[in-house]
Amino acid sequence: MSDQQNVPPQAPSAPQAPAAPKAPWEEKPVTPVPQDARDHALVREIVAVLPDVVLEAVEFAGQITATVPCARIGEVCRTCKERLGYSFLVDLTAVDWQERPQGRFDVVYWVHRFSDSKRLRLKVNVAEGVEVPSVTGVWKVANWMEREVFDMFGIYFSDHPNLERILTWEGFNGHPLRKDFPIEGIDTGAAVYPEVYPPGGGPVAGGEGE
Amino acid sequence: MSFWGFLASVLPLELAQGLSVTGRFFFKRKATIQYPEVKPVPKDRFRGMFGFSEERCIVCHSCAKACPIDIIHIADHFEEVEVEGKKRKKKVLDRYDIDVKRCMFCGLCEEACPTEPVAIWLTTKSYETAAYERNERLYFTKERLQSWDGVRAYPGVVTPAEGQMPGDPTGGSGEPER
Amino acid sequence: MGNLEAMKPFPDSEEMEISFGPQHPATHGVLRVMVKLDGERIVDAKPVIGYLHRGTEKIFERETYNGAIPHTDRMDYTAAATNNQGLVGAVEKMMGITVPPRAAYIRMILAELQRIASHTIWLGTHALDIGAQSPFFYTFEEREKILDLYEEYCGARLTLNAMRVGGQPYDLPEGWSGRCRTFIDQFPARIAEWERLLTTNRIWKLRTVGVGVISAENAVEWGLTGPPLRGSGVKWDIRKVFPYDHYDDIDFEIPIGGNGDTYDRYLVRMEEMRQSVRIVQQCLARLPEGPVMAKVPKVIKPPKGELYFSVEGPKGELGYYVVSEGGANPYRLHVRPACFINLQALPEMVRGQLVADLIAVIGTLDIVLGEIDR
Amino acid sequence: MANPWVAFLLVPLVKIVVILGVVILLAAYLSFFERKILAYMQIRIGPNRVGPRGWLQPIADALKLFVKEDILPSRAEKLVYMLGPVLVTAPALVVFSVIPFGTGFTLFGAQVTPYLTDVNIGILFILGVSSVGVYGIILGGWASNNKFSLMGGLRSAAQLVSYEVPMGFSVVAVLLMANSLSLVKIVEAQKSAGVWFVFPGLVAFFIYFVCGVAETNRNPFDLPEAESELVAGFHTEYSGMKFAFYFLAEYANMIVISSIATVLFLGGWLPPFPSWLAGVWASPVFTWIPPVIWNAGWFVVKVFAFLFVYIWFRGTFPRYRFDQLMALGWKVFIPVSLVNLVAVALGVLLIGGPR
Repeated sequence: MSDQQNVPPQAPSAPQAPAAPKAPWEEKPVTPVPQDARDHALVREIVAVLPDVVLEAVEFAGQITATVPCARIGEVCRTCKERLGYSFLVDLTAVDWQERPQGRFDVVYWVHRFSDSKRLRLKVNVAEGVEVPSVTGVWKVANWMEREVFDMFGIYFSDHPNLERILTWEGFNGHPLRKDFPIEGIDTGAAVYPEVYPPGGGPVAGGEGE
Repeated sequence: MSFWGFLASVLPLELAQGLSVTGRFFFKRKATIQYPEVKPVPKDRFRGMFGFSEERCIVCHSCAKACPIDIIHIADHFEEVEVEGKKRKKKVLDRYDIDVKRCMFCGLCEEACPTEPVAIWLTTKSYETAAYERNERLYFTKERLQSWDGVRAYPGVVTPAEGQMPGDPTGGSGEPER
Repeated sequence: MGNLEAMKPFPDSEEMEISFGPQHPATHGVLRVMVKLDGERIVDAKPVIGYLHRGTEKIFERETYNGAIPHTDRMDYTAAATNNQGLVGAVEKMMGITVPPRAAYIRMILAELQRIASHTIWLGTHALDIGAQSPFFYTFEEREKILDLYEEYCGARLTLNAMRVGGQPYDLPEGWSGRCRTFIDQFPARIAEWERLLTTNRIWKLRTVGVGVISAENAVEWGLTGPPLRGSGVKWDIRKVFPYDHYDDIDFEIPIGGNGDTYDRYLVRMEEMRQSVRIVQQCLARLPEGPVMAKVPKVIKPPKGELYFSVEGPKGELGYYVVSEGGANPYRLHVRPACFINLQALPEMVRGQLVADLIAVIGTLDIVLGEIDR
Repeated sequence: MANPWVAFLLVPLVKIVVILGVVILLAAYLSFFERKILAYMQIRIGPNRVGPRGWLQPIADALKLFVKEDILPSRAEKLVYMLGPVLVTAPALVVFSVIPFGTGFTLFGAQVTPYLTDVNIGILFILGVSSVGVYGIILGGWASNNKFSLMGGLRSAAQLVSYEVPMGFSVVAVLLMANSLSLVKIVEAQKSAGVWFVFPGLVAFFIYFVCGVAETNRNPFDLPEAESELVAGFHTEYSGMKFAFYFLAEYANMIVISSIATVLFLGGWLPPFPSWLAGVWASPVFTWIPPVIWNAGWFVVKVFAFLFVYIWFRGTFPRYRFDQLMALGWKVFIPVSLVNLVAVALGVLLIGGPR
């Protein structure tokens, strides 16, 4: 239960617990703080196999994040799966840090090991236009996840068997989850009855959305 | 599982057993509610059509901020009011519009309302807001919010037009219990 | 579709491409499956999704954390309570909030009722897909009772918005637990009734046994979670592995199947409903008194950091990946949709089977397009 | 009856009109009964808005379908597309000409039979004519130029071909017992035998009934129009009156299959246990009923019992898969019906003794 390490202990479920000290839910919550996790057992495991891949390791709320170089993610994932037993890719997604100098995107892999139910988050920094090695060869499940990341962020994955848009349509202009994509959406040319319902919502002329 | 499998292979009567189930349902009480004649009774916390009270509203914009889809549009101005001999500035509501056609009836505006009792609430039990034209008819200004023009009130619900409902956000009085 | 050119077989094959959906009675919404058929046999199937894409993850970025909860309702709209539970759980864990036990128990009750409700929909539609009409109505009757309980608790039937960061917005209404218990106590008899109709039925077994088989290794490889994974024999449930709320205090079993076929997944889900009944019974029995809301700041501002939190939704592991910059809005809120990932295995499961099996497999995956497309 | 032309033309014409009218009305109302019965099995009420308790619903449906726009797919084979519903409806109605609803009776001094005609190869006529109906389904499915329709048509063709055979064999078993192909004679044979053929021919009856369900494309064999798989199967593209014809034909076929089953196995217009309970049926409690009503009443009751079971099946069972349907037909029903045929033949031979 690595997930639960930094969380305050669960309240006893007994209803009439003596309430002499304040119950944890009445106190100000103790927020977890990120800690360096280079010495964490999970990170050490990776380092033992691939000594120079972990650039940074952070523990937050019991969850380990290991940042690895972008070019080696395929290798790291294969090692994780084949030698460390992380047979299950839980999630794969990306985060857009628009103004960050060292690579705009984070691609985040969240892997799971069944033997002791440990989870590990791998992260790579990707600059715009840089191709990330695809992990579809490692886990089949990564296929659609990478397509979704491609669709939503415009991150290209090399060696992906079928890198197409998945949620938006082919020819959609832009990548919606990028921070510079306007939140109100773009004009895709798919307006419905623009002559009947002018853009802007309610019928109050000029009075909408202030 | 294997037990059931075994049983099924031994007794070829499972089709008749299925027929007996549907056959028994044939005589059961029916679940249909004849809607326009019989209306299902919403529960007390049912999040139905909006109720709004202008006199309770303190124009704090909390509801508009809490609204996840920004459908509450508020505009106000300050007015000099004389309260107990002192001149005070008071916010006066110019516009309080709710674009009900986009509303998802989450109730966050009601939770955000700081007045006691709340000035905007959803538990009025009335749900018959259907309209033939959505942009005009489902766009509720503060006058329409209080008069409920275009909303069929649930039987027993006091509409804001027929007098306010101080302290009783459900708006109802003596609803039939289900 | 519909023109003679398209109907001509491919030059050197007898294959026909056919588009199932997006408007099709059995695709549970707007799923489109491009199926390549050789006669009735499926050569290849390619799911096409995105017809219901609403940009939920983008919308999350402009919402406050509590304001995002109603949007989660609309992802898997048959299981709003577990969706809420995942999001509030993630934010609470990020902020280190301990939920009052009463609130946690209420959450568990709501979530398990939701699991039952979701599985009843699944059973009804799955049976309808396979051709049995009546279970659809029987299951929906029971589901209505759950929705009535929800309506009484939070005022909504489908899109509940019934949880907040830090606890529950409302306490249980007067007499609610009694009514809930009444429902829960009569429910196993109803499950037995449905099982009498289907479990031993030879047509049902013909249609489900050996259909859509996926081995345990393949299921893990394809990232299946929830009943599809358990149906293949992997004993894995977030409620047991990473217990949230107070699931570690509750005694329940994880049903697993052996063959990974549609029939096993059916049995797993039926048993899961019984286990949910057990959980609700235990929760109602130990429901503690006390507040339902922890002391939380008025504006929810999790610290800078990133966190993944998952709950066992009715469809599988429903995860929320929250990236916070310390502000009132999430910087990024990603959802790991169980249906999206489960659906990916569809071609693997139907290849070489018949058209009718495609329908059965779509039904057994229990997909909800609202969650797939978000 | 002075003028022989009256008996030759007018009487059959009247009969045709009456039978057609009753059958079409019955088919329409069968859809109403089906919806009601299904609804009651599914804890619903069913149609109850049109007319008192919904009794005018079929009329409203028919009116709606009449005035509905008749869509012709632009790429359809127009002639065949329009021929489909006709080809499927006409045989379903023609079959009723040989079904005996009762024995002859005297009306205004003339001998009237409550059926159009008694062909001496009646059952052969029925099997032959009703097989034509499948062409309507195949052609309609093909001409729609829709892949779902095409698949529905193909399924229907395969299904009908497979199930016609065991059905024929089970009918032959009855023919052996009755020693006649005429439907009237078959009923009379049951009367003289004193027992409905369902008891000596239980296996044949079961096979006939299941095959009948398959022949009419009803659940659990409703693959040609499997809603969840093929949208609406062969009639996906049909609308308006053409759709109504398919609809009518389906229900008329149900009535046909039930009527034939009644005639072949349940003694047609005979009351239950005609010889054992002969005393009961001859008692004054029943004899006041005019024989024509009495006979037709029994006939209708039996047909409706069949139809109820049809609908009950639909409310209960899942649908077979295509290959399972074929396997059931070829691997189970055909061998069983063949063995049954031999058994029945032997039985007839042994019981009947040397002639």
